[in-house]
Amino acid sequence: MKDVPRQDVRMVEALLFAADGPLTLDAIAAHLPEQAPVRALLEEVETMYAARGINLVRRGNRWHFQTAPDLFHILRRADAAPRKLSRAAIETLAVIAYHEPVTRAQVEEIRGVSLSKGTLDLLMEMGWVRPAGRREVPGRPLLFATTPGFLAHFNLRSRRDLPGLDELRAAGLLDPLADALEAAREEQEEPVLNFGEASGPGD
Amino acid sequence: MKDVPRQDVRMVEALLFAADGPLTLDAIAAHLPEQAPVRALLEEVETMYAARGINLVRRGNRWHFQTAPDLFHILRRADAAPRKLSRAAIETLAVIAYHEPVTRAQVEEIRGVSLSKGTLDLLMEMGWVRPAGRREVPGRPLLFATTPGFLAHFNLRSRRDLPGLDELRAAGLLDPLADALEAAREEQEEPVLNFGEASGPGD
Amino acid sequence: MNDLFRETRPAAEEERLDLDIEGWEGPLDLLLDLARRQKVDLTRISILELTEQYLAFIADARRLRLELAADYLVMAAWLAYLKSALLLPKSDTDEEAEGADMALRLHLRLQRLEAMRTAGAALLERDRVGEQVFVRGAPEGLQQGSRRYDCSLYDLMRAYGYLAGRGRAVSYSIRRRPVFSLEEAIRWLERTIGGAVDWDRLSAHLPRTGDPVFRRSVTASGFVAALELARQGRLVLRQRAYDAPLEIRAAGE
Repeated sequence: MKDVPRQDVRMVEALLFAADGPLTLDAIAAHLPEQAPVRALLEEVETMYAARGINLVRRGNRWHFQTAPDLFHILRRADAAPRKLSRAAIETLAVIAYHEPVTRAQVEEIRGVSLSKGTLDLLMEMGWVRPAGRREVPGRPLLFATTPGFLAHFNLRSRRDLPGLDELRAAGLLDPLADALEAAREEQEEPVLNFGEASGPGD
Repeated sequence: MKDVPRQDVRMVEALLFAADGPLTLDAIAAHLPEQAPVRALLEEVETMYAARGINLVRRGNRWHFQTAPDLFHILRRADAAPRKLSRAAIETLAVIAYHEPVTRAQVEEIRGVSLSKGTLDLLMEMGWVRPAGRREVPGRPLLFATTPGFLAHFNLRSRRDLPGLDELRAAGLLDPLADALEAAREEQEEPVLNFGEASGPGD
Repeated sequence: MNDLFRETRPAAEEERLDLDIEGWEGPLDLLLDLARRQKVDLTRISILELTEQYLAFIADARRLRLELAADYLVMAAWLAYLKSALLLPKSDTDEEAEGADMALRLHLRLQRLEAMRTAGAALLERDRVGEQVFVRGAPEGLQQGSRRYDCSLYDLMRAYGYLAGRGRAVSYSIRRRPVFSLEEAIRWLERTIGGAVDWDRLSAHLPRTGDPVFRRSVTASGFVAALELARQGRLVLRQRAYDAPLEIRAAGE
């Protein structure tokens, strides 16, 4: 591999690497100089990579790179890419981080919706949230707080490093306008004023 | 390339190839057999691919494969217009990158205008800028710094690779304004500045 | 000053100062642009000339009645002061020293802005991922222990910003106050005045209320409604003495 590879081989490598999915001969040819011997090039690259950790493989009439099948065990391939945390989970985590320690009821009050059981469980399973004692009020509800793992994951030295409301607003992350409009629309139905006819001037 | 590559090299290739993003040494080591000389392996793979259509590159303390820069003309999709960044966003990013960590007020002082809401928001959304603690002065303003994603996107091995960093530093252009003023006052004898003698009233 | 301004401007079309104030991001940006037009190294720039150019620009903009943001005018005032300090006869006065210091400060700020602008441009020139170089298009992904879920600090901040913003919207919402509109007041007066030819207090023709806020609205709208109807010649209005109650009657005769 020390010898300098030919330019057309380099192009095929780069194309297949950057592609969103397997490519047909025609799709590859469209990016290469005219008259490039696409099939021969592909076979050349296929041979070159045959023993490596990455292989060029053909599926139907499409080609793509994939990791060598025998290395499957070290990749421990996930069934799916890391999933995005649900909005409920992110919001719950945010409320806990900003207000900790908080009870479940407080989280629900701030978010305005009830919290499904799975959400807190998930955050605890991820190691970002932990139970942190009980509030000494009737019912002694459990309190929740963030963990050192939470700080580590978000690269924070302490919770005080979280941006405050003014800073969120300054960064454009606190925009109540849309919600204010929505709230105003909801109020619209209420009768504006009720006077007059019923209490005429006769009295 | 005909000779059979060593198994640990193959593993490194496969790992970096399969990864969703740049990997740290630790993340790579976690998938390799214990005692694997991760750094040496990475450097070996880096050399191996240096002339190919795919290169192994280091960004901060993370490594990833990317296509060779000289091949961009065959890879760029015709329809993909480069995302245009506003001048405010570019300058703000530059100020943060060259001075990090900085407060919002410092960015505003250098740019001479207040930072509009969307700018930091956008830079954070792009994954290039992050909150990085607070400055321990009254008001404890939030500090901002760049991310590993910034290094990766701009193809920088480390912050030391920022274009012109050494020259700017040597010229004192990254020092706080107050320090620069102090230094310049001391040099006052030297005719650094031309206050406009040419059009002064004396002549 | 305008003459000087034109003198220092080369006549070539693209060199002409475009009087579009939107083109600059604040006064410092404009100053840097003017400094570049001096076509010398920024370290040799004439601060006095720069000051005069800026003041001329502002004067032109005002002459053309362009909207000028306050910070442009603040900078103009500052530069006018700087100019007078620089023009003082050379002596060891405090003013002269202060002028030199102000000029130095401006000079350093321009250099810094210029440096960051150049640095930003240099960053964009690099081989950027997704522009000149590409990462793998369809990675299989690695399973990494506990990181099955992805959430960045940005996601967290945005979520909290959303929640907090919602709370804030409620506290900022404007409560609807009871109001007696002008239209209602006119309708009310028209109905109650009928054909009444006797003088009567205006307030007797308006709705009564125990709500002090609403009463203020009734008084104001009732008064304006009475004026409007008087203007239309439909009622007559009088006030016997200063501070006496307003009286109305239908404009019969």
